[in-house]
Amino acid sequence: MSPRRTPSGGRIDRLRTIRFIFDGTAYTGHQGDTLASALLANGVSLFGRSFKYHRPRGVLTAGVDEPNALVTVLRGEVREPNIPATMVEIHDGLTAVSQNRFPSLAYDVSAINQLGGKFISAGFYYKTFMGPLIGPLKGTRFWMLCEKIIRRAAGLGRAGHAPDPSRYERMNAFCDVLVVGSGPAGLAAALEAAQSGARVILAELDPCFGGSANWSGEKIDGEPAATWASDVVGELKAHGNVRLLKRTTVWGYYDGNTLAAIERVGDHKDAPARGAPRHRHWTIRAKSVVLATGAFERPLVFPGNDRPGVMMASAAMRYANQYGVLPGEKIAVLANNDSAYRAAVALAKAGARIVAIADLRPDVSAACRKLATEAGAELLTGHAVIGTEGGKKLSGVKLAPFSAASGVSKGNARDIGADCLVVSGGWSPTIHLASQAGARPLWSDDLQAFLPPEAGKGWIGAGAFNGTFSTAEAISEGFAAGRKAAGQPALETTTLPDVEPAPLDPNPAPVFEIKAKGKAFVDFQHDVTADDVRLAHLEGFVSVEHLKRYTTLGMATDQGKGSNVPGLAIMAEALGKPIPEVGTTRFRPPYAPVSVGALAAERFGDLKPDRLTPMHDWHLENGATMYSAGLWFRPMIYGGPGETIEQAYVREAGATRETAGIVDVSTLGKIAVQGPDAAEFLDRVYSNVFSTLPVGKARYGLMLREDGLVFDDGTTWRLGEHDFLMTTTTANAGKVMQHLEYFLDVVWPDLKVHLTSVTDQWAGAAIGGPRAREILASCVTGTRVDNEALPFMGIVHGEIAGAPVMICRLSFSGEMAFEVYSGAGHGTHVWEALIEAGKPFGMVPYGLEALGTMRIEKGHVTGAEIDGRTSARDLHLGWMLSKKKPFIGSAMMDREGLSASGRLELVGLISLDNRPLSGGAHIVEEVDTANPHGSLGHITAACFSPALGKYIALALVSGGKARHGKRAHVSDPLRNRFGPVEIVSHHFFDPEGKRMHG
Amino acid sequence: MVEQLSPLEPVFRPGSHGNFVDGVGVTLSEIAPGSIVQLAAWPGEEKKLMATIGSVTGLKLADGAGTGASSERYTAFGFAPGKFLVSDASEGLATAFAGKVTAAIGTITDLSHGRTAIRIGGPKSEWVLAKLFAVDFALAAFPQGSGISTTHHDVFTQIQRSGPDSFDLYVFRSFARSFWKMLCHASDEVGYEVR
Amino acid sequence: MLITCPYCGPRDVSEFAYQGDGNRTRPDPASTDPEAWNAYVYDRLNPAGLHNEIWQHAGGCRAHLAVVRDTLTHEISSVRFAREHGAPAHGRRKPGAKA
Amino acid sequence: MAEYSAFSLLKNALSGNRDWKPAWRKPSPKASYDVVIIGGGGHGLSTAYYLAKEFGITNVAVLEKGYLGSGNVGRNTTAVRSNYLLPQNTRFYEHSMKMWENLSHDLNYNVMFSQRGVLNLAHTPGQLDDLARKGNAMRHLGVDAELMTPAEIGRRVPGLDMSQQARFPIYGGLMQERAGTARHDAVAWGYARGADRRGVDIIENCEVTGFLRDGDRVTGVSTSRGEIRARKVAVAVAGSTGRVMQLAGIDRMPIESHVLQAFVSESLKPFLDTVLTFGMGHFYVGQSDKGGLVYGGDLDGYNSYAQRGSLPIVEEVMSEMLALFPSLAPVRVLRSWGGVCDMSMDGSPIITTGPLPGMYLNCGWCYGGFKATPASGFCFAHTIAKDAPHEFNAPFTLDRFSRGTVIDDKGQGPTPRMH
Repeated sequence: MSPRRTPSGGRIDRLRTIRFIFDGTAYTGHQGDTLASALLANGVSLFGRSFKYHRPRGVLTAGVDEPNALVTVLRGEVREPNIPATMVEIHDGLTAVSQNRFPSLAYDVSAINQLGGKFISAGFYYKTFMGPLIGPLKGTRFWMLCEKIIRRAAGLGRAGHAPDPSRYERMNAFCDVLVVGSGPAGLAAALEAAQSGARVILAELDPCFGGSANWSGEKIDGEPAATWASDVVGELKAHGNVRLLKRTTVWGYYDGNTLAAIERVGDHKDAPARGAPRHRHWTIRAKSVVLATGAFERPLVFPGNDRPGVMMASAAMRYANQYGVLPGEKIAVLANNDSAYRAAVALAKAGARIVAIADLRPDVSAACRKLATEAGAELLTGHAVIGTEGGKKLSGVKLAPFSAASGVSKGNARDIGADCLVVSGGWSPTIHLASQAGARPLWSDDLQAFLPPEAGKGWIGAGAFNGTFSTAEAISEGFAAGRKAAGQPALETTTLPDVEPAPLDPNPAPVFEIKAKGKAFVDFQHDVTADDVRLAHLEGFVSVEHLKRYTTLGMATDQGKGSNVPGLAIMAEALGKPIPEVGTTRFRPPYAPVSVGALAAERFGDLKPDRLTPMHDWHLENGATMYSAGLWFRPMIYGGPGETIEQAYVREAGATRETAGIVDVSTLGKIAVQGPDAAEFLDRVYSNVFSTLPVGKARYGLMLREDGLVFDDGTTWRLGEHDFLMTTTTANAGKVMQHLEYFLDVVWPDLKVHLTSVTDQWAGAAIGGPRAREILASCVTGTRVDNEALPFMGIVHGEIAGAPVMICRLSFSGEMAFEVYSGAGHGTHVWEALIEAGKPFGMVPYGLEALGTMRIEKGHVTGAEIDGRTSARDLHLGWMLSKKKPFIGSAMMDREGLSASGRLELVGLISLDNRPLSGGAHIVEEVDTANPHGSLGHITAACFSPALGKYIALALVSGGKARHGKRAHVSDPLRNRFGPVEIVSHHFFDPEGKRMHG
Repeated sequence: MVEQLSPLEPVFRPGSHGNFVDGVGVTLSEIAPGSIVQLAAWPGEEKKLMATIGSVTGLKLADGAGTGASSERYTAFGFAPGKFLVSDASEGLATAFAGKVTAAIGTITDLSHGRTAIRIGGPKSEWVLAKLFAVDFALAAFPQGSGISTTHHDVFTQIQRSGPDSFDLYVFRSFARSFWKMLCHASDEVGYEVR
Repeated sequence: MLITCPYCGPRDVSEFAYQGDGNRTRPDPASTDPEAWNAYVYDRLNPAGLHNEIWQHAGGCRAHLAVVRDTLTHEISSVRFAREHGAPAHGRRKPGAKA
Repeated sequence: MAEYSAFSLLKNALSGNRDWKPAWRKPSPKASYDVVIIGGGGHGLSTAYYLAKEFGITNVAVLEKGYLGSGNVGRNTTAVRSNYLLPQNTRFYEHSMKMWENLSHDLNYNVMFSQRGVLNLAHTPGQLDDLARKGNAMRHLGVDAELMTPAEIGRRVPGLDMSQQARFPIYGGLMQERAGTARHDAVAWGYARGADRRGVDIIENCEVTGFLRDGDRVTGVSTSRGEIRARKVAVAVAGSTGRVMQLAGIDRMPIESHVLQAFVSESLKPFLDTVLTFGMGHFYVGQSDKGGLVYGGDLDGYNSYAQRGSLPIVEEVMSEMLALFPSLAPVRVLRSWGGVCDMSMDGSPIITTGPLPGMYLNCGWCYGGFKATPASGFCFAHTIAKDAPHEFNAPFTLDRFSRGTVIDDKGQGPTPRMH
C-alpha cells in the first residue's frame, strides 16, 4: 500500500496497478490516477522548481490551473515539456521528468537566486545590464553576455530535436448546441437539449464526465452524485444526436460561434490505436453554446504560501474523494469562505487529522461550526496563517489572530504542526470563453469575483460559471440553458433531481492577502510576490496590462487562472480603488495551452498538397532532378552520371539548339475564356488587342495591374469565335484567374464570359530545335505541320499515337518550336511517342535550367524580371501597350514615377572574365570590394550560354539601354565575386528570330 | 481510343488498409468516368440549361443551389450559380452537348482529363470527410444527389452525395495523387478498402 | 468567422478571399483623370464599424460577394452576390474607340 | 529622477524597494502645448523624446486613449532588422538599427536589444538568388548581410529540418547578424520615462474625440479630458489611423487596418538563438529571454479593428512552424493576440507634414513598426520641428502613390493585405 493511499474510496480502479517512472524512479498507481495523484499517493511532495527563484514547489491544484507541478513527458526521443502533472493520466510505461532544476529536483544550484530576492524584484532587468559606454563591451555586447546567462536560467522544460512521429488530426463538426463542461449544470443542459431533438456536442476536459459530481461527495436523488452523473451520461449515449467528447478542452471561441477544442485521444495510452491521432483538433460550428465551465478556487496570498504541502482546499478534497489519496496526515485549513469546510470534512472522513481551521472571518455560520466539529477540527475564527515551516516540505504553520480591518496581530501567534495546509480564497468563475466571445465581465461584490454578463448572442451560461455554486441551482440553470440553447421555450415547472441542500454561503470575505514578514506569492510559477505588485504600483505600472507586463503576473503556463484576481486586489488596495476600477484582463485564446502539432495537423510535410504534371513519373524514371515551383514539381535537369548541374543544362540546351529538345510545360496556367464577349474581355485585360486575332491563331499578351505595372504574360489561343485558351505563367496562374474573375464579377458583370481553370485538362510538351518540325511530322497524323499549314503562332489539331492533340507553333526557346497539348490522361502516352520519334534525331528532354538558359539567350522575361516593380517600358515591352483602347493599367502606367529616367531597365550582360555570373549580384561602375557602393541594379538570371560560349545574364540596370556597349562590373560581396561585364541588349541570340520563324 | 492513365496509378493499392480489424470503415475507389463536362449558363438561362442537361442525360434537376441527380450512366449537379458538372460513364459527352448548349444559353467546357473522380463510401464516410472539409456532411444538410464546391487546403473539390453514406469527389488532376494520399491517411483510423 | 454564401450557404472564412473595399467605383476606362484613378486604386474607406466589402468564395462557388461586416466585431449583417450589387455600368469601351 | 543602474538596484534592494519613483508622471493636460502628439505608442513616445532631446521642444503632450503602449508596441514579435530590398527602406531602417544599438544607454533603460541575428531561409535556388539580391543591396549601402550555406544553418539552428527530403528543403539563407530582438514593452516605457524626464507630459486615458480647426488649419484637439490647443498636432496612431483621420474629415486614406496575430509558446530552455523566417509561406520565429517561442505569420487578411484573430491563420502559422521544426509538435501554444496593423498600399510607411496645415502624419507601418520606433520618432520629430522631412523619411510621402514613386519592397502592388 502506498503511504498516502486511502484504504478505500475514490473512483480509481484499485484492481489495476500501473507502473510509471518519474525522475528515474519507478512508481505504481492505479487506473484513473493522474501523475499528480499517483505521486502524492506515493508520498512525493516535491514536484518542481519555480521560474525565477527556483523555489521548491509541490502540487497546488488538481486540474488545468496547476502552476507548480510541471513535468516533461518523454516518449522515446520526443519531449513534451511543461505538462501539469495534474493533467497527465498515468499509463504503463509513462515516463516523466521534472524541470527547471540542475542537477536534480531536490538539489538545484539555481536556488541561490532566492538570495538575490530584493535585488531581482519585478522589472529589475530594465534597470541594469546596460554595460559600459566605451570599451569592448559597449553597445549591446554586455547585455548579450548577461542575456546568455539569464536565458539559461529562465525557461521551464526543454524541447527536443527529434521529430515527433505522432499523428495529429483535425476534425470539423457542426451542431445545434455545444455544451462546454460536464459538471451537473453541463450534463443537465446536454440532456435537455438532446431530448428536444437538437444535435448536441458535450465536451469535457477531464477523462470522465461529471465534473464536481465525481468528488463533491454530494447525493443526488439519494445516490452519490457520481452515480447520477453516469446515469445521465448513459442517457445521452442512447441519443443518436449526441456526441460525447471527453479529454477535450474547448480552448478558443472564435467569430461566428466557431469554437476550437483539442481532444487528447492517445495521451493516456502507451501506444495509440492504429491510425488514431494523439490529439484531435476540433473546429466546432455551433448554433448555440452552453458554457458550464465551472469555477476555479483562488489561493490566498501569505508568507510561505508556496511551500510544498500547501494546496487548494477543493483540490485536496478531490484527491481524497476522486483519487483516494490523502495530501497529508495532519492537515490545517485556511479559508475566507464556507466551501473549505466541506473539504475539511471530506479529508477527515478519508482518514486525515484536521489540526485546525483558521478562518479569516471574525465569525462563521452555525453550519460551518457544525462541519468543523464533524471534521474534528479546532476552529479558529479571526485567524490567519502568517508563515509556513519546513524546507522542501511543509512541517507546520504559524497562526495569528487576524482582522480584515487591522490585519495580523502578532502577539498571540502560535505554531501548529501540519504536513499539509489547504487553502480557499474564494472562487473565480471560469469566464474565459465568454470573454473570448467579447463579453465584458462584471464584478460581484458579493462573490468577490468577475462574473459573466447576461448571456451573449451565441451562448448562455449555467452553474458555477454564472456564480451559481449550489448543485441544485446549477442543475436547474443547466436544464433551462439546454432548453434555451435548443431553441425551446422555457418551461413553467420542471421536475428536477433532488439534491441534498448545502447550507453554505458562497460569498467569501473580501480578503486576498495576509500581510506578514516573508515572501508571499501571487503568481506561483513566475514568482511574482505581493511586494512585486506593490513595487509596480510605486513605479506607476498600475493599469492591469502594465501590472501584467511589468511583473509578468499571469503570464505563466497557468495563464493566471489563480493569480489574476488576487493580483488585481493587491493593486486595487495600493491604489485605494475598488477592484473593478483597476480593470480586468480580456482573455484570449487559448483557454489552456494547446499542442502546436494538433493545430498544424496535416498541413505540413508530406501531407501538404503538391501538384504533379501528367508526365511526373516519366521524369523520375528518366533521371530528372525535381525542383519545387510553388506546389508543383518540375524537372530541373535530367542529369547524366557524374554530370554537374551546369554540365547537364549546357548539354540539354546545346542539344536543343543543335537538333531538338522537349520540355514539359504542363504547369503553365491555362484558363478557358468562353462566351460571346470573350474577345472584348481580353481586349480589356490585356494591354494589346485580341479581338482581331483570327480563329486558329495564338498571340502573345501582356497584362498590367491597375497601378500600371506588369502583372503577367503568356500566349492566348483563339480556338473558336467565342472560345479562347489563355496561358499564364506557372507562378501566377491562381492570381491571374482571381484577377480576371474579379473584373468579370464585380466590374463588368454585363459581359457574357465564363472562365474555367483548365490547367489540369491539358498536358503540354514543348518541342523545339532545328529538327523539331521533322520529329513532329514523323509522328503526327491528321494534320500537316509545315509552314503553310502551321505558320508561326498557328494552331492545328491532329493525333499522336492515336491520342488527339492540339499543336501551336510558338517558341520560348527561340527555336522552331511547337507546343503539343493533349488530354492530361494521354500526356505520358503522347510524351513517350514524341520521345520515341525524337530518338533518331538525337532529341533530348530538358529541364527548367536549360529552359531558363535558352530564354536568357533570347532575352524573354519571366517572374525574375516581372517582379511587381517593373513597367512594360522597363522591360522594353512598350510596343505591347495599345494606344487604341483603354485596358487595365492604362490609366496609371504613365505616372511621373513610372516614366522617370534612371529606372531599372532590362539589359543583357556578358561576363568579361569568363567566370560565372549569379542571380542577385549587383552591377556597379567601379568595383570597391572593401566598401561596396553605387549599385546600378542587379542580375535577375544568369547562365552559361552554350550558343554564345559565354557566361551571360539578364539584369535590371538603371538607365539600361543607354549603357549598351559599356563596361561595368558585377559586385557580389555576399559571394565574393567581382569582375567586369559588358552591358548589351537583352536579345543575345538570334535577335531577328530567324530560327523560330524558320 | 487511347485509355486515360490514372494519376493515382503508383499510389493506388487495392486491398484493406489501416485499422480494419473491426471492419472496414470506408471504401475508396476511383470512378474514372468517360467524360466530365462543365456546363455554365448565362444569368437567366439556367432553366434552359437544366432542360438541356435533362434532354441529353435524362436527369431531372430540381430548382435550387446544388441541385443534383444521377443515373446508372450519368451524374449531374450544380456547384456554382448557373454552373453544373455532368459526368458520363462513356466518352464524348462534350460532343453530345455541342450544338445543344448554344452560345445564347451558355458554355461547355470539357474537363474529362482535368478532374479526377474519387468515390468514398461506407459508414465512416462522413467522419473521414469531416477531417478534410469544413462542410456539414449530415444527410439533412447535404441531401442525396446534391453537390457542393469546397476546398481542402489548396485542393479545390466538388462533391456530390451519391448515396446515404457515399460521396463522389472531383479534384483537379494535378492534385489527385496527393489528395488520394491524404484521403487514405485520414481513413487509416477507421480501416479502409481500396477497390 | 462564417460567411453565408448565397449559393453555398454558411461556410468557413478559410474558403473566402478578401477583395477589399467595396465602396470604390472604377472610373470610366477612357478617363484620364489622375485624381479619380488615384482615388480608385490607392484610397480606401477604412471605417471602424460597418464596412462594405467584396469577398470571393474562392474555395467554393467562386462568386464574388458584397458583404456588410462590422470591423469592430466581425459580425456580418448582409451578404449578396456582388454582380447583383447593382454594379454601375462602367467599364464599357468608349463609343467610337477603335480596337 | 534617479538613474537606473546596478548600484541603484542594490541601494533600493537594501531599503526594501520602497524608494522607487514612478517611471513617468501622471500629469493632467494643460490648456495648450507647442506640440500635441496623438498616440502613446512606441512611435508617439519616441517622437516626443526626440523632439525634446534633439530639437529642444519640450512643451509637448502625448495623448494616449488607453494605457501607454497598449497598441502594437506591446503586441509584436519584437524583431529588429534592416534587411530590406529597396534603398529607401534600407537607409531608414538601418538608421533605426544604429539607434537601437545605443538605445539602452541613450534611454538609461535596458530595452534588451539582443543582436542575435535574423536569418531568412531560401527553399529554392531562385529564392536564394532573391535573397542574394537583397543582401547585396544591403551591402552596397554599408549594411551587414551574409549568405549562409545549409551546413552553416544546420549548425546555427539545431532542430531545423535540414533534410533534402523535406517538403521545402533549405537551400541557404540570408543572415543579418546585427539584427535581433528587443523587449517590446521596455521600449515604450523607456521612451516614456526619457520623454517625461525632459518635461514632456504623457497623458493616459485621454481619448481624442475631434480636431480643433481654424479653417483648414488644425489648432488642437478635443479630448475626453477637455480641449487642448497646439501649434502642431502630430498623429502617430498606427492601426487607428483611419479612425483618427476620420475625425479630421479625411475618410479615405491609402491605408487599410488589418489584424496580425502573434503567438507565444510555453517557456522553454534555450532552443533557438536567432530569429528565423520561412521562405515558403509567411512565418517568423524567435525566442524570448523568458523562453517562449514568439512567432507569427500572415495577416488574417480582412479589415479589422478588433484585435481578434481567426482560426485558419492560427492553423497555418502552426503548420509553418512544424515545417521548419518537426520536433516542436508536442510543444504548446500559450497565448495568442492580435494587433491592428496600418497596412499601406506599397508596404512602406508615411512620415510627412500634412495632409492638413498644422497636422503631421506618421502611419503605414504594416508589420514593421516596432523596429522603426527610434528612426520613426527621430524623423517625425525632425519633420515636426523643421516642417520638412529628414533625408531618411523624405521618400515616405503621401503623394508618392499619385506620383508613381511607390516603394514596394514585396512588389505586390496596391493590395495592402499582401505586403
